[in-house]
Amino acid sequence: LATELLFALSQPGRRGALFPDSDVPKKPLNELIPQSALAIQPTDLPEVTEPDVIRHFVNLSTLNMCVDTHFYPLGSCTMKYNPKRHERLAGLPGIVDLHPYQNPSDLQGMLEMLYGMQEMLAEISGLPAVSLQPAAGAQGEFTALLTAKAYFEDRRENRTKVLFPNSAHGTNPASAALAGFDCVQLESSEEGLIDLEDLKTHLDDQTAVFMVTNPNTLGLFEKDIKQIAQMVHDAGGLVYIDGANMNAILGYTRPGDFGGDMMHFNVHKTFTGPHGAGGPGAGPIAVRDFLADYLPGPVIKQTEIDSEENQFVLETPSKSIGRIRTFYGNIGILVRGYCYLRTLGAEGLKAVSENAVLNANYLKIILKDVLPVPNGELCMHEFVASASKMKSENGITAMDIAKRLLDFGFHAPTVYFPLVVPEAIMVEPTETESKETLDAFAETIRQIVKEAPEFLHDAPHSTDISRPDEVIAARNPILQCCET
Amino acid sequence: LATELLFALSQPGRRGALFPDSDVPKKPLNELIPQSALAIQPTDLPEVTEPDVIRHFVNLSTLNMCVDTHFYPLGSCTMKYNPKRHERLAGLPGIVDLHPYQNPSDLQGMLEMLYGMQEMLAEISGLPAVSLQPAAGAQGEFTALLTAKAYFEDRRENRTKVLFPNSAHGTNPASAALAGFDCVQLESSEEGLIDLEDLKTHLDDQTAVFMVTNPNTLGLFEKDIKQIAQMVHDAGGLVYIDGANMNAILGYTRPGDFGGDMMHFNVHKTFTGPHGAGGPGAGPIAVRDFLADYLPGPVIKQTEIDSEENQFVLETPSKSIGRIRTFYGNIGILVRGYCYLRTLGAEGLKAVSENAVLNANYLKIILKDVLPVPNGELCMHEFVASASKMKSENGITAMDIAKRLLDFGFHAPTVYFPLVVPEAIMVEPTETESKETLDAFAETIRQIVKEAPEFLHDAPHSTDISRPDEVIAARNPILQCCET
Amino acid sequence: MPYLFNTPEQQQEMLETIGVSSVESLFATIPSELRLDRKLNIPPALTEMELQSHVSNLAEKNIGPSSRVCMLGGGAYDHFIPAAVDEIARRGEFYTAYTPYQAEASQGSLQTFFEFQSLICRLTGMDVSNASLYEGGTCVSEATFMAMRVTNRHNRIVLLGSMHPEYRQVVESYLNHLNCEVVVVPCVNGCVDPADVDEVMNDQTACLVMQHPNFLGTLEEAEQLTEIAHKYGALSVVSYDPISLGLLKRPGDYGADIAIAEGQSLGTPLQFGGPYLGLFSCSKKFVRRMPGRLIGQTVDRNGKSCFVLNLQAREQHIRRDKATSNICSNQGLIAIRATVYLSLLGKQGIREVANLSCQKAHYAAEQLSQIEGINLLFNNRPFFKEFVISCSEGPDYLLRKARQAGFDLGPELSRFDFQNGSELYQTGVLVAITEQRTRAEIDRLVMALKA
Amino acid sequence: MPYLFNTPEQQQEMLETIGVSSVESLFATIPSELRLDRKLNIPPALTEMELQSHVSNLAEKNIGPSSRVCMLGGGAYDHFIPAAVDEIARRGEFYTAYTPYQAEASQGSLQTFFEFQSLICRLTGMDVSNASLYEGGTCVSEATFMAMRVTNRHNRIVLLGSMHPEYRQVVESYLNHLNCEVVVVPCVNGCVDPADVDEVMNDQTACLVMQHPNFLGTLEEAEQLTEIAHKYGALSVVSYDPISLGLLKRPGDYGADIAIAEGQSLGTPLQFGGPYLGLFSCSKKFVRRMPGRLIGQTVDRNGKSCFVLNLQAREQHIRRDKATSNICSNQGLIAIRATVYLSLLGKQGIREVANLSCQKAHYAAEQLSQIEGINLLFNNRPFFKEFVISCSEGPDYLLRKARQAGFDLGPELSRFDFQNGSELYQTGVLVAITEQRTRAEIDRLVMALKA
Repeated sequence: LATELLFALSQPGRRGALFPDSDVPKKPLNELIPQSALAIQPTDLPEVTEPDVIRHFVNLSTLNMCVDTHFYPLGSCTMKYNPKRHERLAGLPGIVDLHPYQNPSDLQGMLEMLYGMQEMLAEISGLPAVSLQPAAGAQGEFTALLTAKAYFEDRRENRTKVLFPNSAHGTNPASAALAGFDCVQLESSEEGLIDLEDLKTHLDDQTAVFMVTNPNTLGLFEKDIKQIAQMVHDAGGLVYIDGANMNAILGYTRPGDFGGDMMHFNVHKTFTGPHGAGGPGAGPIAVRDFLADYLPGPVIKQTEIDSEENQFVLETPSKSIGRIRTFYGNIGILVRGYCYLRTLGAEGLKAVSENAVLNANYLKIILKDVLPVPNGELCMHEFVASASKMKSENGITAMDIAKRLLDFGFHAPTVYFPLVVPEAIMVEPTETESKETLDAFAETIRQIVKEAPEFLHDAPHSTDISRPDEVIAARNPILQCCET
Repeated sequence: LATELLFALSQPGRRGALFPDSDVPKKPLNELIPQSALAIQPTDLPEVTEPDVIRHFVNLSTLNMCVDTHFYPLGSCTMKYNPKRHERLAGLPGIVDLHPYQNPSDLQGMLEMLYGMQEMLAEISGLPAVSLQPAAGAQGEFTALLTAKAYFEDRRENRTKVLFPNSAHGTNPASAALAGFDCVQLESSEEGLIDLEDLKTHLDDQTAVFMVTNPNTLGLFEKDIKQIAQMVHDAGGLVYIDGANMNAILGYTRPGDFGGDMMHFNVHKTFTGPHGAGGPGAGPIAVRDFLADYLPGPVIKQTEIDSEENQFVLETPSKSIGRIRTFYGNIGILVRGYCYLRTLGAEGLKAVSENAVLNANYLKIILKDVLPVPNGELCMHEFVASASKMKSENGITAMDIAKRLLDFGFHAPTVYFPLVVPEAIMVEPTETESKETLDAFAETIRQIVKEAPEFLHDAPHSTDISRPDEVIAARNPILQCCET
Repeated sequence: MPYLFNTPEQQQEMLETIGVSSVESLFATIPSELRLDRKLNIPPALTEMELQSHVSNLAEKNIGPSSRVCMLGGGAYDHFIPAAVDEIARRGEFYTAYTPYQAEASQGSLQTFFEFQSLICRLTGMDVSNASLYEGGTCVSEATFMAMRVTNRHNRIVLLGSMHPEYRQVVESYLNHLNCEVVVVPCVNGCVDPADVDEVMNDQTACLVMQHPNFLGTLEEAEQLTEIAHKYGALSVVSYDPISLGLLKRPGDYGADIAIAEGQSLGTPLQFGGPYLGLFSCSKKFVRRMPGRLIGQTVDRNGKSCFVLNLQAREQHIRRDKATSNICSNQGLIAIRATVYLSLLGKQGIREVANLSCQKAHYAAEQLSQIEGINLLFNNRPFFKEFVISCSEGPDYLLRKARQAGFDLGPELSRFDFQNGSELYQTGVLVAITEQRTRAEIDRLVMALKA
Repeated sequence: MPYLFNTPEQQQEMLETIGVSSVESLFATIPSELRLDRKLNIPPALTEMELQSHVSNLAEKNIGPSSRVCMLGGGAYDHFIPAAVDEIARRGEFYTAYTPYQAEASQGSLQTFFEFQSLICRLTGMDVSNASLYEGGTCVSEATFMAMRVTNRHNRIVLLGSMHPEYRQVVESYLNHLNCEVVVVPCVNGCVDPADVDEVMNDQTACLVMQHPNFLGTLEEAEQLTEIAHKYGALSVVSYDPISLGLLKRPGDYGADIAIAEGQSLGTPLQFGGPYLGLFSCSKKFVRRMPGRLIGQTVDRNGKSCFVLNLQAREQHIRRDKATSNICSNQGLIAIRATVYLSLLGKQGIREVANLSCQKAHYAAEQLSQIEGINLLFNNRPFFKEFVISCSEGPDYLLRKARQAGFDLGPELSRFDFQNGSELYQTGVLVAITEQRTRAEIDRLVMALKA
């Protein structure tokens, strides 16, 4: 019943929301709007009641696994606990109901908070200039690349290439392409790290930016990062740090300190803005001083004025690349990130990374006999195991294990990413899971790998649906319920 | 995992809530509190984290059926939809955070709302004096009975008996006993109504109050109620209307108009204060003018003063029975009831009863061949069917049907109440369910009665647990997890 | 019309199936002379948008703790409520469920209440707890009824005069008409002298009821009083402040027979006095005499551990006029709030909240009492988080001055009937300090009152 | 430390299992010279109670719509949000889930997004909708990129100058560096003359982008403009106001190829400008060229209908630099809000909200324009819910006077760069009226401005 479509509940005349009669003298519509611009008939939305809507969506919601109900070790996604205080505080009047075009003197509390967020991100990254605007990590990458482009143009340098390792997130090349750069993919070393030799052969006076995730998507810290950065800088390029894996190094080391010139944060990952079933995120960027003038506008500045009314102002940097979105950023998510940072403080942030790394290493060790990890002795906050031996021996794939875990009340890890590891199983436990949960998870995987391969190919067995047919879906896409 | 006890998650040193250090000069505890009054060791509460708590209780919650997820035709309970606007509005600052001992001039908005609630309840009941204080229907009964007692004492009448039909809710005799009355139970007529002859034989100058639910618990309107009330009044007694079934008659007829002298409302039933897994409720009472002076204090009065600051005041009636609870009532629930009444207005309230009665009669008719209803041609907002024929023919009990319904995603109806109907199945669909849902429910019952009786005896089959052993539970009660 | 599903067409179809011509005819059993021949005279219907505006306007006419610093006490306290409490309590699965009569469809509520009972037992040191009663005041009367049943002494109870006056009034309303004498031991100097109690106790007394810390915030000699009760074969009934048990000896530790409390402090907002939470726990030997719902652990047909409403035979829907109480609904959702609150706080948290409240209250008392014209009453007695001050210009002056500075103190003792003649009770004003209050706030109040 | 599970004892145990002596040694791969040798310099940690007090204080420094009547527009509107929207969106099952990559564990999100897509198709009359993009401004640039791919014209697009200036700026930031000419057709008198558009269009133009109703609130000749676009083989891209489609002809009705919008009005609070909701729908023939996530219906191994992320091969995690967009996250939770909002409103509700906004806006325009010194600009053009006024004393005076009376109008046009020289744009102030505004409020504003 839950999975009946909402549209199937529609009955002509049912109402889910009522509105009062107009309290102003009512005029015939076509006196206000030319007939030719008016709809010929009412929009054909379904007609259901409020109780219909609630029961439908509450029941639908229970078909989801989520952090609040299940361990969700989805590598690369940092599915940590979403503190409930954030939801309460982001919903306060005076926060949730501010219009972006209010007079700035009526917004001093909000601007103070956002200014504080800029300052904290600058300190955490070691990169002093921050823009809170990007809506997500991918937009952060793109924005930073535009910033770099403007910088080079300003210096009359014609640099057209963006380099990245083959273990990179797909957004790196996609953002680079969108920013009009040529994409150059590098091979990884045997160790799963950047191959310095390969990098060297690609660095030249066309090189604009080298993009690197550090720790990388294998969960390994690029130990040569300083040297790498030096090489890029020597070639006249800039180093971009994809901050997706910041959860591993908070307070331990800073992108600005290991050679990064630009980076983005994923507030919805590292700073626990909730994932919201796919978004919204927030992808603020931090850059070096010499790039500050190119950042998109506006940024928040603290003025010298000694007045509570206008202490914080919105300003557009002098050589700004312009706007990359409407208004000022995904404020609702940034507020949650601010609350998180203010809750943890310096020691807390460091403890986050320590426990994230401890949990990952512990889980890696207790799983290593069944799920070996090809690269690295120690991992950072996540590790990438490979099921390829298992696959060749008895046909059990990474996908089989992932799907079967659902039957035991565990969300699946990320599989088949990064592309450099065959039958990759990418596990990120996060710091907000207990040893007990990790033990139970490992125990379950031990059980699973002993099960019959055929049985596993058909997993999951206890979820609301079994494996969906994606081929049919793609061949003849049905993307809405009521095509005309 | 969900059903692991919270206590099993405890690990020494885990924290779910942190508090700041004291910002006042800290003194040794035993300078403030004598050592002899101090605990010898810290209270042994479990030690868990906030994520533990959230995951535990969110998962537990999903083991419940509730109105938001399922049809819940629990007779006598009026499980109607709980509007979401109520939750928002009852949580507004200025409502949810008022302290009961604030200065009344700081509470005028709240007092205005409560005064409005009194007025509306008076109009709906036809009984002009209202007390919002009782915490629940049962306390409303008790309070009204004390009011009656004070009234009779004031008149120097020594009346000791409370009468009620055998179909009455258990609270009626329990409240009467608590108020120190002797309980006299009357037989019902063949029709399932009050037996006037039996009533007549019990009415005398000892009769204080006749308590009657109207519509009664069989879902039938006591058509002779006016005459009954006259008989009681002639004997010098008062008529109490148990308002549990008000959902059937809103705007159609009023207890004050059909002879009632006192009544309670169940705000959590009729006016959709949510049931909250068992409470809190609110059981305001309404009484005739001549009983007003005996009501518990305080009540809200509107003064003549033409000042916004002190227009509404809290007053204790002159001959008040005293207090029956601390403070002023279950305000949070009353606020929801107020919102409901203001949303519906007069026409809306009448439509509520019309649709409640229509839904009940429709369901009764489409089920009558499988679940006959012994009493009444038409029913009001609920009906009581009997499975006794089915039981004698093939051994299927009311309990079997109730339990098996759970497997199909329907909450069970009330069974074995009222006591006057063998194998009673008491169904109250409420007005907030659709014809489609009623059809599906009836269809499911048709399917169920065709199933094998042995299979049904073991139902439910798909819920988290099967039928619990209540005998073991009662023989050796385990009422907490960590008895010492 | 909001909240109705069926369209006029469907209604017509349903009427046809029933075989009647109109909805009105379904009401045929209501004699026409009893029908209301007019519309109800209540205000017109409001849409959600209008209702929100209306209620918001009413809310804005009130002045809540967001614009005043709350130092109000007297049985309802402004303790901090973690957001996680709301997150759980606002789940439809909890707040739109009914009493868990169908165990198979209610394990969520049942296990939560079982955990509630367990937490209350650990908090109080008592053997068993029910799954909640209405609120603190009615708990006292339920406890006295139970004591009368247990002791089979139905005509006399003794209460300390230092108990919340409204609790006492509730007991009087419940008992006065039953030919049961309610003896109140006067409290003249902030707490009751055990010797005075010993004097009025006798072997016909069902119970001795005390509040500890009492209404004035001070500690009673709870242990000694319990011994006195037992000396006369009476039950010792203790009304405690649940937060105080983060520091104080538990009722179970000093032999209380019934421990009751107002549980609002455990995660429930003030909301103008209710719904709150009655906590009720007692010795195991009295379990079958307890009022209220009890959740028990058992097994299902497959031997799986599960939970049910237990010992229902005590209750009104089975036992009717012989029930242990007339109570039907309880405070389920508020009990869920308390369960989440206590789970979050845990062993250390409850201690810290208690300690912070206690330390800050003592700082406030010390600072306030140094103001000229302001006195700390009953200052010979230890207190927990609440104390009484008086002001030479009278309580109204004090309260007004505090309000003007942005502070709500109170309640003033003069609004209650204490049944004793002490002057002190006419001039005193309660001040309650929770962990939420800061030194800066207290200092600001002191400054304002000095001015 | 909040949000951490493992106790020091457990950490020790885990370290032993790993075989290292300390947590620090797990960080051995970070060269020591790269390590931060000091504590991060960020403010000290706050407990929940302190944080709440801190954030509440910041919130109180702002002045929100609860203390001012909001008549602000310019792309973010104060439409009413039914409580049921919050009830659904605050369920942990939605807001703490990830992108539904694991279909078997995500049918709740997937079906909701499928319903979202279906609702947007019905609202707009378009064939297909994706499951949301970031917000209204970036939708424009995504649409232009898509138009370039579809038409294979990569060097020229035409925009109406009446579009939200910030949207235009976003497009310029996205395109300017790509050797793509962004031609802006000036809007001098409140809307753009189709003849001017015809003049600048050519067969190298990828698309014509219009906003209808436009930034000034007035209606463009959307149908005629679409015909002009098609005449040159360009795509017609329409940015609409979703509420306006309760009254106005749908983009699909007049042949738009891509319909985009800021979806904030559909149940999302203002929250200072984001997160909002990018709506993106188009003709079916372009589906494989679309940016953003698409949810498709399919069957599982047992033939049961179900939903999956469809056509992922377009996306960056598969196609990398050849992807249709770099977008990875979308606005899932905001799309859920819009789904619930549109479900509640339904056919009649959306029409009523549109009609109320339109009627009240016209009343307000009429009343305001009768005030001496205040003029309705562009008054020869029909508008929907938003209009521009000017004041003889200048925009600052007008805004200040309104604020003093408790009203927020705006934004003033002078804060934007319109790239045209009209005087009107220096003096104008936008006024937006939603269904929430009452006649009494409008009359009060008029009174205040008259005084």
